Amino acid sequence: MRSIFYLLDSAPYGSEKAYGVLNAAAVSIKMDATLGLYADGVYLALAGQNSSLLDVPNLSDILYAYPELRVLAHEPSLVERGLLSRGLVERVELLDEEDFVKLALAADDLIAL
Amino acid sequence: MRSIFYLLDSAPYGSEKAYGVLNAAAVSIKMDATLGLYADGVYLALAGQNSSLLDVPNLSDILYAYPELRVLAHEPSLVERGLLSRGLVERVELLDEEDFVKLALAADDLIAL
Amino acid sequence: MKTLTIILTDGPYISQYADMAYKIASRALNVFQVNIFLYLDAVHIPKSGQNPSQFKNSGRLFQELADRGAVVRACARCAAARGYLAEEDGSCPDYLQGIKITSLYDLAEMLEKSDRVIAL
Amino acid sequence: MKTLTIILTDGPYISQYADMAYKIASRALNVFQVNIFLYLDAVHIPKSGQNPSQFKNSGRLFQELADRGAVVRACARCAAARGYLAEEDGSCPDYLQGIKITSLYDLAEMLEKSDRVIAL
Amino acid sequence: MANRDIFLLTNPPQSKRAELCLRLMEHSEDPVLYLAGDGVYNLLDEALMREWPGKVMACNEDLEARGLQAGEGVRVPEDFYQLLVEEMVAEGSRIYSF
Amino acid sequence: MANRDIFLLTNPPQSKRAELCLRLMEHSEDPVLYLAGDGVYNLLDEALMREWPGKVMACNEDLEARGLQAGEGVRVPEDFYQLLVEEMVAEGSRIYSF
Repeated sequence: MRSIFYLLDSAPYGSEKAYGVLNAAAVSIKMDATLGLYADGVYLALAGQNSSLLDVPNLSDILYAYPELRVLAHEPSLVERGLLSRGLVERVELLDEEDFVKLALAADDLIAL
Repeated sequence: MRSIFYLLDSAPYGSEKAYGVLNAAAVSIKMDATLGLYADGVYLALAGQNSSLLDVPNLSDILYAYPELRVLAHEPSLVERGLLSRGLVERVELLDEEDFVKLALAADDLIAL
Repeated sequence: MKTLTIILTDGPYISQYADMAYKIASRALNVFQVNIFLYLDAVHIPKSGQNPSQFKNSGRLFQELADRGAVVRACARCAAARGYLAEEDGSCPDYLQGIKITSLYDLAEMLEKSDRVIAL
Repeated sequence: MKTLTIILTDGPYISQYADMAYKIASRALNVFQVNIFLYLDAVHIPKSGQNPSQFKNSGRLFQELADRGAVVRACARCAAARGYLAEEDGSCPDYLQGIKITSLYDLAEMLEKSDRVIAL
Repeated sequence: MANRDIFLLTNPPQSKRAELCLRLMEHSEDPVLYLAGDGVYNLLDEALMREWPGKVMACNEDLEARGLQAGEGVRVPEDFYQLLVEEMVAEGSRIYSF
Repeated sequence: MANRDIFLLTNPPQSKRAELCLRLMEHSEDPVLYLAGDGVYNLLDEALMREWPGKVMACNEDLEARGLQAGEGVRVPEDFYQLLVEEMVAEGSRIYSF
């Protein structure tokens, strides 16, 4: 089965990139699809998102809607942003630098939008 | 006279931002217009640009076409990018952190596109 | 009345800036003359026929601002490159009504007459 | 023949990516089946009527790729939001000929059948 | 409120824009920081926020969307943009957006 | 050329994309770096370029536009994109773009 690693490195809500990457990952779940949160992309891992006042889709809900999707976060990026001590979305697996890079390299395709 | 400080913080050619900021500064020369190169914007200061093969306008030529425009570069940004030892466009004045920030604050309008 | 000019460079939906500009402008209209200059990708904002399923319709928000008295103008060079051609009076068949295409020199004029400027 | 899929997310002129994709695709067409998926702001690339004064016409470059056999498709959600509405056959009156609007599921299908994928 | 410098920050921490914004603030005599969009992620830097007690405003809808809360000393106005406009219209104020 | 990993970098130094690209390269057994667009600014880091002798290709039109020259050990092919496509079509190659 073809494996795809989607890399998200921009913050959710400020730009459409996160929504775009999530939708692309969601339609890819018949393949072996992984979403890797890196740099500002790790903000997507923050628990308690409620976008109703902003009147846009809740992006962390999309993670729960597709349990087939493996969701990884680059731990050094979380640390740099002070997120490690915060409540995080349970779906997200933390990976150290080495493992994150290895998985990104191992997939058939690495797609950074 | 109204003074405007245009801040360019993205690299030329890769995006239209530099061209856009230059054009906006060029139409503003009846006012007291300054172009401040900061972060990746300092790449615009590199001498010897020749965009004919890329088939887009030569952006450093625009600097020479508008001598009324004051062009500043943030020296720490140049240092970080290894540009201080390179040939630079003569039009560009180097400013240290303190002076750059002071001039940016002093203008009536600071426009970062 | 003071004048506020807002400069936008992003198109609709790709970022929050069009929405933010709307929120600022819609409140500012009570106390400012509001100018909005659509530059670079922002010339896509007034395109007619937008039909977002999950977001607010940016085109309609900006048309509302124009209806309420904001001067909304798009850069002619950026618009022509992207396929929005101006009629002689600056209107554009692809654009929502009330939003015109104009030369970049109009931005300079807006700035000269503005008390506050925000670039988003 | 191997298949190459190129995914674009920027509109024309705002960045070099449309030009780069053209340069890659135009050479790749000799040795690959080439798919191009226009996502997010890239759905603006096939708009008709583009008239850049200083840059190469992105729309025409992509139409040339389609004429030469590249499959060029635009995301339906992104396109509808931005005012490009598809006819039943996926064509769009605002688009240059040969470039169609399609569901994001077609991206997944393109990827499944691709040997190489480049996102720009 | 005379000569107040309003800094509207819409970019996340560690971005060049956020860095420059904060450096300009340090050179301002009467700064106030308005955080909107991805700018609200700057609230995660609690030490930074403590440097500017009472001087930081955050946009409620942007906070909630991103799962953030405002810490002590940070104001979350009911209508963030209304307050921003009121400060902007005040005589002598300046607006800087990053 | 079997199992060659092609890294196409279009982002400038210090960007998160450039950093990640270079880290992935270090984990690759047979990497080659293609610099195009603002990626060519990475040539300014001469130490970095010396790490990958013969493994770095730069796009001529992007170099010239930006006023850059390729240093020693960096190849500037006559048709950068043609060479890129030839490497991509080779059996076992992979392409990573940043």
